[in-house]
Amino acid sequence: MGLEVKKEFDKNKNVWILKPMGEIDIYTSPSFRDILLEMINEKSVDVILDGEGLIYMDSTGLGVLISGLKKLREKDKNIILTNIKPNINKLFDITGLNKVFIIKE
Amino acid sequence: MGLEVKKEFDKNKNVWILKPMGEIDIYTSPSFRDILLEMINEKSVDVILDGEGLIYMDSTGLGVLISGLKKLREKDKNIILTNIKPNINKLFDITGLNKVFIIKE
Amino acid sequence: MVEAANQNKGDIIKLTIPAMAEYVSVVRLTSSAIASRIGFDIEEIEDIKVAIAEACTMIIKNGEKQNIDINFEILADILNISVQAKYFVCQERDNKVFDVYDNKSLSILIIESLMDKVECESCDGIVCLKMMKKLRVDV
Amino acid sequence: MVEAANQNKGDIIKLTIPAMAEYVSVVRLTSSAIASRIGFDIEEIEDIKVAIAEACTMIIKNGEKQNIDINFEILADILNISVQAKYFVCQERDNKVFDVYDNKSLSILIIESLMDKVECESCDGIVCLKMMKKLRVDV
Ligand SMILES: Nc1ncnc2c1ncn2[C@@H]1O[C@H](COP(=O)(O)OP(=O)(O)O)[C@@H](O)[C@H]1O
Ligand SMILES: Nc1ncnc2c1ncn2[C@@H]1O[C@H](COP(=O)(O)OP(=O)(O)O)[C@@H](O)[C@H]1O
Repeated sequence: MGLEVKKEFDKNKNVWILKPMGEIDIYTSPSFRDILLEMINEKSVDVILDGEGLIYMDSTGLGVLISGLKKLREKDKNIILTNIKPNINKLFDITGLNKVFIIKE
Repeated sequence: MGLEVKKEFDKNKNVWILKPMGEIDIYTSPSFRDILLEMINEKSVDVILDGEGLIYMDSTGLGVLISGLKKLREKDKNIILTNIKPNINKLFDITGLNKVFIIKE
Repeated sequence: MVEAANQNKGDIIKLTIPAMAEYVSVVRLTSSAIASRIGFDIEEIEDIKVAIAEACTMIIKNGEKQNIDINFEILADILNISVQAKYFVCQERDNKVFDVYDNKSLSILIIESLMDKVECESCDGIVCLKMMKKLRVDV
Repeated sequence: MVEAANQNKGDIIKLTIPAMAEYVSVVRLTSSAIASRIGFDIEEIEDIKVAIAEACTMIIKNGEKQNIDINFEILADILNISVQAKYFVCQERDNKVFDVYDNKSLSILIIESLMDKVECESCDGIVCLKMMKKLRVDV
């Protein structure tokens, strides 16, 4: 396993699309953090995280998303999560972070 | 994981068709042995082992096949292996058992 | 179907890894394999895996210069897990999260939600997180 | 792609299981996870998994009343594995198999074919099978 992160700027919708493929855990989250913060620094627009290929995430991954969200909120922007797998969705429910992030089907 | 074994007697061809699904290892091979020997006792005809669903086999599994073959050879019958996955095929090569069993593509 | 029947009460499996981020994936796979062998269902296997990995994550955040010892005790219908290390600062659960950006107890929150019982003990300077998951027996 | 780089030379992972047939699947998954983390390719991961499982199988055939200790030592480009137990009758390789039905060394034959180096040692009544697999470094 490991993590591969695809990112893409959607000009029409003016959003970032972020596709983490694999596992975000304490080993891979530093590089995930670098990518996310770099995107936000480049362009502070909404970030859509497509969870289609994300099979695992731990608390450090949640932490990275929270720090990203903190930065984005300063500019009134958001992180929107889509296609999140049930096991990862469960983490958002447990931690109450489902009320902090926008989670779409 | 574990092991599930499907067996079927093909009347037209007068052969047993044996489909082990899962893993044959030291934990599951006793039940595999029971099934194989019971089949052979019921009808001493050629046994075709279809390895389509067999993802792992260890030395104890090889041992079971060898004891089955030993019984069948007394009646001039054989064990024919088909659809064997490369990792399992490797075991037959290493042990020289590829020359003892009939292995088909 | 040849499957697990836990006649073997009291079996113990031990895993020791260096407290390094890259080995948490090994812990996850070992934990899944054990939980699966014992007969937990897919969601429970995931819960066990996540909880044990979070315990390791808490330890590794305190530095990478020690070992993590994980013990799995397999009882008839219970899996007891202990995760221990010398420099283990166990988070305390914080139920009042006023500021969503300022809570430092994500790991323990997750662990307590997923396991049936969680205790943090300390003896001889070794901190030990004990967790328990019950096997729901179908009739 | 975030992947393994073995800067951490000399890391040791230990796994102890009861010498019981049902736990060999746990050993297989742990071994695969370690080999995969270190950067072995799919066929090598399979080789390592099979070899370690065969060592456990040899031990378990001698009875189920002991523990098996497995040590993984991760060096820069080598994985050293030792498998040990008290009642461990290590097979001897028999190169002259005259009667295909009468060779008793399948496990050791498999292990020696799959690993780069294999030695069987005994000290203080504990028999220890040591195996080594080299990481082929691509340029
Ligand atoms: N329940 C929660 N709701 C919202 N944010 C949280 C919650 N728990 C933790 N956070 C945030 O997640 C980030 C990471 O938390 P955590 O992993 O627990 O601690 P650490 O920052 O020590 O790694 C922190 O910045 C914190 O603000
Ligand atoms: N290289 C080989 N070629 C053919 N048959 C073999 C070979 N090695 C072992 N056998 C047969 O496989 C069976 C199981 O062998 P093994 O698992 O090594 O020993 P045990 O019977 O002690 O479990 C034996 O009956 C033996 O006759």
